[in-house]
Amino acid sequence: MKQIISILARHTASFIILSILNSATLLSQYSASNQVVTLEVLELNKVIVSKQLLALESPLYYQSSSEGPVVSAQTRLVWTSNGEWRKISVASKQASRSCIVHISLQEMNGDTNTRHQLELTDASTHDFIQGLSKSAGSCGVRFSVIMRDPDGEPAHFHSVVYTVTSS
Amino acid sequence: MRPLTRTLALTILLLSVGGISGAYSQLTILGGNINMTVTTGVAGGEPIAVTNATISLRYRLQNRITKITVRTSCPGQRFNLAVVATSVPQGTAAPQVTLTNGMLAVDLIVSIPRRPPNTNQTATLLYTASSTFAQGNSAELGNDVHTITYTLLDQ
Amino acid sequence: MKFHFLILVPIILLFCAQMQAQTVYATRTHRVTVIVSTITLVQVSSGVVNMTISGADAVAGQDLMTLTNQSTNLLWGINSSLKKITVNTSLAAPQFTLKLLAGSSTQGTAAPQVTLSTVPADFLLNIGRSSGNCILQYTAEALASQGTGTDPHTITFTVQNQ
Amino acid sequence: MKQNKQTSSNQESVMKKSFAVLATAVLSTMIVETTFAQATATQNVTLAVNTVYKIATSGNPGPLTITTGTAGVDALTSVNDASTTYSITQNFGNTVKVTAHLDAALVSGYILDMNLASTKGTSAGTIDISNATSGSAVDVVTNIARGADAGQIITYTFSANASAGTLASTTKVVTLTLTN
Repeated sequence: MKQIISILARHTASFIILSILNSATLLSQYSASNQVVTLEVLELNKVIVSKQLLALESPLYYQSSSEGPVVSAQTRLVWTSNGEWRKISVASKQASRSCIVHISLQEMNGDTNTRHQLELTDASTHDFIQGLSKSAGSCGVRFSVIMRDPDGEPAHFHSVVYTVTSS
Repeated sequence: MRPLTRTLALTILLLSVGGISGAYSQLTILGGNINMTVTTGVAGGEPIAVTNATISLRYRLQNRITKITVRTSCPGQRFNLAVVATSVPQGTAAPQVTLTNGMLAVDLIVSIPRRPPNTNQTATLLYTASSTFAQGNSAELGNDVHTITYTLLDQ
Repeated sequence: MKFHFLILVPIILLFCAQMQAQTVYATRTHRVTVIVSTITLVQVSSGVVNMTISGADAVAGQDLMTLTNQSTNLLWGINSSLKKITVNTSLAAPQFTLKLLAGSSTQGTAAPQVTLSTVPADFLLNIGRSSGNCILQYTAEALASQGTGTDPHTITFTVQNQ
Repeated sequence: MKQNKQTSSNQESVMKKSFAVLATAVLSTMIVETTFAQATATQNVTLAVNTVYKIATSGNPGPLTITTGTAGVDALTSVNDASTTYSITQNFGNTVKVTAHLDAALVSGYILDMNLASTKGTSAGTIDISNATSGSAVDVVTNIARGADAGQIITYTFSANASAGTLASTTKVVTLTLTN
């Protein structure tokens, strides 16, 4: 009887070991293949204005002899930058001596340091919005024109350029 | 019978009786005729050769040094047969002789010394029959029947 | 008497000459018959061949999986003319395909690759009166879509009249 | 007379027996001849087909470089690559699947999606594998039937947010695993 039990125990042990081995074999069966993927995100800075053309026209232009704001118009400046510590500068390529153009920020959306108002009297570049860092944002831009010389040229174009650069 | 004729007849008779009696007693093949059959082989190799050592050659020593030669006649021979003398009591066994149809007599036992003794000497003849698979079989080609001649003569 | 002498002297001289030459004391003959039976032998260098198709034999994207085995040889010895060797398997309904080709045969003409079935197919032709060998080139084919399994074949090589 | 008849019968019996013995001998000779003339050799060949899993890819995709975006939108313009394929062979069953994982997860703000086409199985569609590592591989094709599926297109899509910043050229190892 002891012998029978011993034999049975031995066979059962073998069976269990075999079963475990088989299960392990089944579980461990697979095939794999690798691919190498190269990822890169370049720095990109995008800025646009909602209105490409703003008309600043006033009937008082020919009547008044004193300086003062005549008319204003508003556009929206929108940007995206994944760079760090960027700024948006602004410049007028065709500034006229006969008037002063004021730009002021409205409804700032985004975490930035800004100058809320500046004058475009010449072609020099002015920092406008600073501290852009890995973000997308927008703001309203209000243009005001103050006439200096009523006898000056009756109409002219300002080409205002916004540029994202390093701070 | 005239004396001349009687003398001639006596001389010839003497010579003849001497020769015949010498031939019958000086060399004897013991064992008669034999068949040797190659029955099996090795795949990828060749058929296995068979040997036969049941035949003996009995010979007597002479007054001069003698030898025994062997030759065969086997018209249309297809297979291989060789013989060598073993257990040679007097004389020296030559290397194994391949027996081929039409061969000249080849030495089998050489340097058989002069008598005495004047008793029978018996050597064993070991025959080896062989073939290759390429040589075919007897059922298709027939058997090789060798008439083998042994001669005892002066060396 | 003188005449007798004249006759006898040459005979005796001849006898003496014969005695001086190589004397043949005796000549005996007997008959030896060599018989070569019809011998037909065929054997394999090993009685067991194990072939296992596994991942190493599969090509990704290909349903057909192939494995070859050239580990064994067939040897033969035949001393009769116009023979051939046929081959068949005992397995009536194999799950997978097993093919066989005689490679590098030293004699005869190898038949085209045979897909093994229970019907004997020519394996090696024109091998009468020769001894030789060839490589047993087994090719196993299985489709992945067939799943797994085992085919136990008993392959029989038979020498037959051609 | 009776004795004679018996003797005759015995002789007949002996004759019959002799004939039978002779016939047997002749037949035996024929069988021996046949045996000699027709030899056979046998060989046991066991052909086993084990479980097979095989997957391969055609190579590596091209660099996935994000170069543009839309002003005012944090999500940059994603890029994709569908230049590589995968092929599989398996004979296990219909529950086999392909999983995918990266050697290391992507930084937050970057997303790598992949889509594996399939004719033998069910594609999981476009799956985000950005955070799938060896311990958390994601199923990309499931219920693959036995057989082979060759040249199925792998599409990678790489997306990023501006707020995540730039990403210097980085390699990631994508492992596709065919398993049950």
